[in-house]
Amino acid sequence: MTVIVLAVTQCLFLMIAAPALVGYVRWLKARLQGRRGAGMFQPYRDLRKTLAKGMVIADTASWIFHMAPCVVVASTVAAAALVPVISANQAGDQLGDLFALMALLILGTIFLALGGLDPGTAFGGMGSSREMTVAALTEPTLAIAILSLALTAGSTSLGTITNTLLTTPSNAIGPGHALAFAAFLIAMLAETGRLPVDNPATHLELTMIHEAMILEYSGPYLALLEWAAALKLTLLLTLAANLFVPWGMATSDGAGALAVGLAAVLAKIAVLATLLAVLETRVAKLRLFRVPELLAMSFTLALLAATSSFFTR
Amino acid sequence: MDATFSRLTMTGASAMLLLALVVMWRHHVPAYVTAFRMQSVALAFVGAVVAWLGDVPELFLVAALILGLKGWIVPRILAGMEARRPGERELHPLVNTEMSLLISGGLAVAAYEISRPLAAVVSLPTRGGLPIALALILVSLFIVVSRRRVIAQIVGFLMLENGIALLALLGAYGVPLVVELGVFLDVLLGVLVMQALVPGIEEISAG
Amino acid sequence: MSETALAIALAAFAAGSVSAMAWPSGPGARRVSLASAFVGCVAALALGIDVLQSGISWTWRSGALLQPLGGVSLRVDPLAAFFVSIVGLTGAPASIYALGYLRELDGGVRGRAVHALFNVFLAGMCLVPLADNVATFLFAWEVMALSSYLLVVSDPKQEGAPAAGLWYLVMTHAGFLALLAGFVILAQDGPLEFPAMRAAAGALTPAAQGIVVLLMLAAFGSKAGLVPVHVWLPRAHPAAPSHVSALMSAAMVKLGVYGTIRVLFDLMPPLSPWWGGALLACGVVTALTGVLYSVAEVHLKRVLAYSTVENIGLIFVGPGFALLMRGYGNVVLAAMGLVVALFHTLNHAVFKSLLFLAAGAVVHGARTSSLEAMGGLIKRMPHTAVLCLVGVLALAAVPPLNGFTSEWLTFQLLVAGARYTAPALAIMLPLALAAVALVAGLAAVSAVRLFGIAFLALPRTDGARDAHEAPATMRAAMLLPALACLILGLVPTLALTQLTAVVTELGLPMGQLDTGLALVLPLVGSQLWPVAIAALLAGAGLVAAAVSRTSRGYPVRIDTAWNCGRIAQSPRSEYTAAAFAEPLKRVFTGFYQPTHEVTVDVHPVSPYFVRGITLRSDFAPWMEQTLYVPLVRAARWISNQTGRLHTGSIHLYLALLPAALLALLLIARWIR
Amino acid sequence: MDAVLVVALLAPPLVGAALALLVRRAPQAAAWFNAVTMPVSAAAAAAIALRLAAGGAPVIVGNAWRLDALSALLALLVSVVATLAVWLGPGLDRRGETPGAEIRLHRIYANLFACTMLVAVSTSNLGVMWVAIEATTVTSALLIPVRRTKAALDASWKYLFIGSVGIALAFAGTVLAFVDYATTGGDLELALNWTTLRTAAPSLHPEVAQLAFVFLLVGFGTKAGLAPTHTWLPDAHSEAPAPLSAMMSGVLLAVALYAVARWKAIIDVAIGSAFTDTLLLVVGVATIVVGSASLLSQTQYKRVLAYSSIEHMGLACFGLALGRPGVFAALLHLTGHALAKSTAFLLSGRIYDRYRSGEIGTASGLLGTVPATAVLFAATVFALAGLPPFSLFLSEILIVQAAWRAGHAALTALVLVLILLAFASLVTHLQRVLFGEAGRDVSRGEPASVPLALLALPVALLAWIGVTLPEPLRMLLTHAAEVVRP
Repeated sequence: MTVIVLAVTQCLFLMIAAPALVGYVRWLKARLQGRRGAGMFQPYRDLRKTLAKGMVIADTASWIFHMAPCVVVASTVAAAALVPVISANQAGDQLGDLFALMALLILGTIFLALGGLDPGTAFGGMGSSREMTVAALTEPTLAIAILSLALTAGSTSLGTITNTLLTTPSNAIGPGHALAFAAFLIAMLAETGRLPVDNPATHLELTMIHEAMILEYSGPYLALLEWAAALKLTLLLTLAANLFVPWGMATSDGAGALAVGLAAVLAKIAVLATLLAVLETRVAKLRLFRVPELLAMSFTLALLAATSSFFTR
Repeated sequence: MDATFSRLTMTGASAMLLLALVVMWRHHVPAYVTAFRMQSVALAFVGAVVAWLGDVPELFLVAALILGLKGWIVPRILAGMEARRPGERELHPLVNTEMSLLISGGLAVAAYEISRPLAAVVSLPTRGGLPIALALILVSLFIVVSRRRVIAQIVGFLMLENGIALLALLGAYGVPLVVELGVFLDVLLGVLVMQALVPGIEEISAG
Repeated sequence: MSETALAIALAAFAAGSVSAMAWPSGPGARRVSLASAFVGCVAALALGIDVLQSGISWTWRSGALLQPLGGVSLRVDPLAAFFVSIVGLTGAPASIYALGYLRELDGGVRGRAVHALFNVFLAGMCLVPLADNVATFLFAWEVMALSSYLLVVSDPKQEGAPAAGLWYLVMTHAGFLALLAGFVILAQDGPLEFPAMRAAAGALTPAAQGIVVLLMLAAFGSKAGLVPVHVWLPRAHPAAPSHVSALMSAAMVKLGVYGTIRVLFDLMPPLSPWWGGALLACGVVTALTGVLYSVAEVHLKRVLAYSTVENIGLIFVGPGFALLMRGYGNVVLAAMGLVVALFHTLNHAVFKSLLFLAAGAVVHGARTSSLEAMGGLIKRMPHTAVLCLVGVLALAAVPPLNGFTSEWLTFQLLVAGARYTAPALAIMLPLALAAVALVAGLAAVSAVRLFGIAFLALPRTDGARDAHEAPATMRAAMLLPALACLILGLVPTLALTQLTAVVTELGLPMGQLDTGLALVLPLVGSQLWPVAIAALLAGAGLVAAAVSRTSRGYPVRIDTAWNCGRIAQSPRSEYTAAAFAEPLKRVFTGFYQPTHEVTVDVHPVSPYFVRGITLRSDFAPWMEQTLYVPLVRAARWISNQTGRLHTGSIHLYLALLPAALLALLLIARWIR
Repeated sequence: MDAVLVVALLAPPLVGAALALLVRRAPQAAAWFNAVTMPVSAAAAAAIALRLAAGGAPVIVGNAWRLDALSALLALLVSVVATLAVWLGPGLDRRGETPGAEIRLHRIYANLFACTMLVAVSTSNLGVMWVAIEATTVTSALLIPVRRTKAALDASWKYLFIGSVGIALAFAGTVLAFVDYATTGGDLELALNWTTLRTAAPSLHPEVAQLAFVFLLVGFGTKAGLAPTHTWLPDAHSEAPAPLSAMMSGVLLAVALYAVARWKAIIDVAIGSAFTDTLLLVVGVATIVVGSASLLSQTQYKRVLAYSSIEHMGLACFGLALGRPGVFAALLHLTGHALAKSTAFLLSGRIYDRYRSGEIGTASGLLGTVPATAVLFAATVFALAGLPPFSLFLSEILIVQAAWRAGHAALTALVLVLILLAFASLVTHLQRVLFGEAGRDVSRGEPASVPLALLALPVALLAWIGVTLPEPLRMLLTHAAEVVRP
């Protein structure tokens, strides 16, 4: 019972914290770029505002257009349910593993792309095409990164991976772990549409990917999509933190351990978010057709990670 | 007795081969027909010799048939075909005379080689002519292949038949009579059918 | 019970083919023959399920039929039963579908012929897995091939159909001859009966074994669509009527999988693991090739056909992996490899038949088969759209549909393999995993493109604008596989427990599977609970829908889409199927080898007044160019050379007589 | 009883020819009489075949006629195909398109032709067999140029002359064997009788026997369309009128191959089968090569059928060299080929009548113009291509199996490749004929349905044989194979 409560709590935590993370990154980027920037909680206000607004729906759209935001939200929430946040004893392991998480994210991407195609505008199609391309090319990297984790942990379940690493920290020593971490981070940038793959802040028509798809959305739908995007970023950052650097996570149900776990995860996410903000200030967006090069690099890193874990085993 | 037998058949067979070789350097169709007629006569002669000295009386009938059919009727049909045909009588063989003769010589040698086992088996006094019969078969084949005019080819074919008949006569004193008669019928019918087709064919090959 | 079912099935197919030709009225012929086909399919399915559940196998022999080759011999075992049930499972909806789909052919003989051949085709497919000797197998195999060929060319006026038929028939016959050679070698000097061959196969020399495996893989691979012997598939499947395409993709190509498993795991002695490696590599290459073409193709049914190639590649990963693992001594993983392959066979059969049926409805309704001419069909064909979406999502391997479950199992398989075996595979299995992941990703692209371009946005042509919804029979027929997609996705253990029995029968015990709702596999450290994921998805989705509905403060306004300042939205500004795939075409330039041809039409007054620009972009079919065109050219060359022998010169002909005589005399002397 | 059977077998064609020759005024009546009596011959052949299939004694009439299982099989094929050809020959159509003289000519020669073939297979004397086979050339050659076109005349001449020269070599071979026998001191009058020769065979001189067989193989091989002396065949078979092509391609080739098999059986007793097998393998494979490789570049459908005959004769010849299973397969193959090829040629006549062209390019769109003919034609071509349910499917498999079991791995592979090549070529041509657009001046619809129903019979028979090889036929084939390979 406590396991389930814990799982629900963790999931809710991610759902609630997501806008704050986005706000933090935006704020930090603004500071780094020499602007004052909106506060960390501005996204909540944005969400409240857009949720309360009316909607303009393209006359060419079908029910897919209405369905897409809901499915995107649903798939992201389902993915979030699998992620261990505070405790390493993960109830989500019953539901599925990293591959299931990957597939859930793809489900969201697919509906996002369908929603982009539905009104029949050129931008929607363009965004969908690019988003799907990037998503497809990211898959192998993620799979290999998962493999290299699974090779040491003996499982692709998230809880098991974190647990194994917590009990035998020596697994993390060596090139494999670091390489896989790097590969995962790059893949994550592509998955969440961050620089240098996609610029979340842009509305410059020809470079958009994610924003192009949701161009026709307004009101509550837009809010849902924005929130789902934030959740996706948060859950992937949490995932990166907890899969590769699980230390600090609670291994028991005690209140103290949980408190430590919470603090640890907040700290880790904060560090990663800071890194993200720094990165996004430092690099420029890549041309679309150079994205595969980046992904190829991360793929190579992941492959090296997987094979090196064969030899260090 | 056997020596005479052997010598007579050898003479007849050699004459037949010689006649086949003779046509190689003849350039006129009538000469071909004449050569065939003479060859058939020689065959009939060999047949008669075998019938007489080999003591196979029904071969007299065969010899007579050869004389009548191949020595008289068929040559007449051939001559008639040639006479009805307009245009030049000159032959232009695909292979020139010198080469033809050389090749025929080679074929004769090959025939000796091929017929060695045959000569070793057959104990009849006539066996000496067997290589000649085979040579005749091969040379006739060569005539068939290398002559351009249809009638010359037919003559070659008939000489081939003669060669086979010679082989049968010398090797086993002739095949059974019923077969022999069938062969004659076939030859006659064959020549008749050829005669029906030749004008059209000559036209095609001329045009 | 299952004997009766088989008798019923065969009798029904026979009745169906006879009544199709003999029934007095056209509509009656259609109804009666398709009803017979349906009955036959249900009986086949009953047979399969019965044997799978009871595990009772039986044999039946007849010396009277095909006597010179050893008579007809049938045997049903769980493996055969599984494939028979796939035929029944996909044949039944296809029969219902054809009721509505082929109504317009009622007038002529062509319709009757199609119905008759459809029944023959089904009978052939049912008999292939049941064959227990070479005679029966080859006969059924060729009946299946010939009837499907005739169905492919049943509409010869259709563009490309005769050429497709020719490719198909020649390649399938090449496969048949390879099969014949393989069986003959495998049988050695014994009878051509499977039991005898099984017993004697151990005596084969390794070289002979290698040849047999190569021949069998060439034959079954070409039927299944393995690269590089897949080239007939993307041609033939689109040319056939859609219910036949569905069956070809869902059931017929699977019999190539059946043959591979039957021969490699049942008839032949244990093989070197390297064959497994080769098969695995072949499967991966096939999957990549298939998915890359499926993502770029604009002909709707060809997209699906290439996707079949892709899935066949994924399926062949299983047997390859199983051979590999059996070679390394891990029987459980080997068994798992086969189970996963069979499970994906089932899943693909279900969702691909759904998709082909939907494609048929679309082509029927919109009177075009090019994606570029469709668009907006979701409004004109709402039910077909929903059903197609189910198939598309299964194709994209996303939860909670069945495509995802087998995808997940394939991943687990490769991960488990990488964990449990020698470092010799350190590169191979991770690469295979990466490739499978890439295939999954690209399949998702293809799925989105297929559905998005065909059904969403504005209609691009008049045909698409005036499209009509499919008749009720067709929609009902599509509903069945759609439900199956969902059920197999939610409760995979339903099928998987049966499949472990199938594989155990092949000498690869995998152990008892948990029959619960969650999927727990031996040697795999993680589990999947599809029902729970589905519930979570549904719950979250409903909440999101409720939120979006209740929170808004103003009414919804319907207006034209923002189109970069253009006022009137026209289909011309929509993204096309070709454009959608453009980024991938750029990324994989080396694979596609695209050709671009730009023509600019300028005004005669000045080159600066451009009247129009035309871009023709295509990709070179380099596999055909490098592998098949030289073969065809060689055949033509040989034919021309032998044609030279026939100059018409009687002298040459006559010269051949003495030449033959002397040559044979020489040979005679040489023999002596 | 035996005499009655033989008379019933041989008389109908002979009477038919005589009647056509004598009844100058009413050729159509003669044709009808012919059509009615011809089945008697087929029935007699069937009766003989049934008796032999049941293991009965050979049908023997004096020293002249002797039909064992091998003969009975061939007699059955010849009489059935001849009946079919007679039924579909000119003179029976109501419209009376064919001139009377042509009907008469056709009836005379076609009947004589059938008669000579029947004599060839039912005589006990190998010399008479030769005479009869030689006579087939004479009787059929005149019918080829019945329409007097240049190409037909040329084809007829080549057929006649090459055939005659070739068959003369077979006579040389017969004489050589006879000479060989004569040296053993046996009874010369019955020397060429099959039973005598076979009994005496062990004492034959090996090298002479070999020499004789080479001549016989080249000679009869010329008539059987074996490479490299098959050259006359494509012209003759494609230029002949359809019923004649059907007989020539369907059974004449088989009869010539029968002669080869007969002689092979004797020579094998003399010197063992290795020698003849090797020669037949060489010639057979060469023939398959020529036949299947030439198919692709053909542009006329009758020539395609003709080259396919060459390929099938090659396969049968190949099969004869593969021991008793191979001989069984070869004979089954000849059976299937006789039915399929004769039907295909008869159908090609219908196609020609409609399109007035032998070109594949012109005669296309068959499915649209004459659908039923098209379907039957496709069925026969599929049968010839070795697809089930037709019996050539069985025999091809059996030949391949026999070849592999005889230890000819490389040749088996080569033959498989060639079968594929032939298959691909046949199907390519078939598709062009079936599909495609017919010219605008070509009328649509089937002319008359009765002959078509007749042509469906052999196709059904082929399928029946292919699926359930009837027990009598199987026994007949088995016994016939035992004649060739005891």
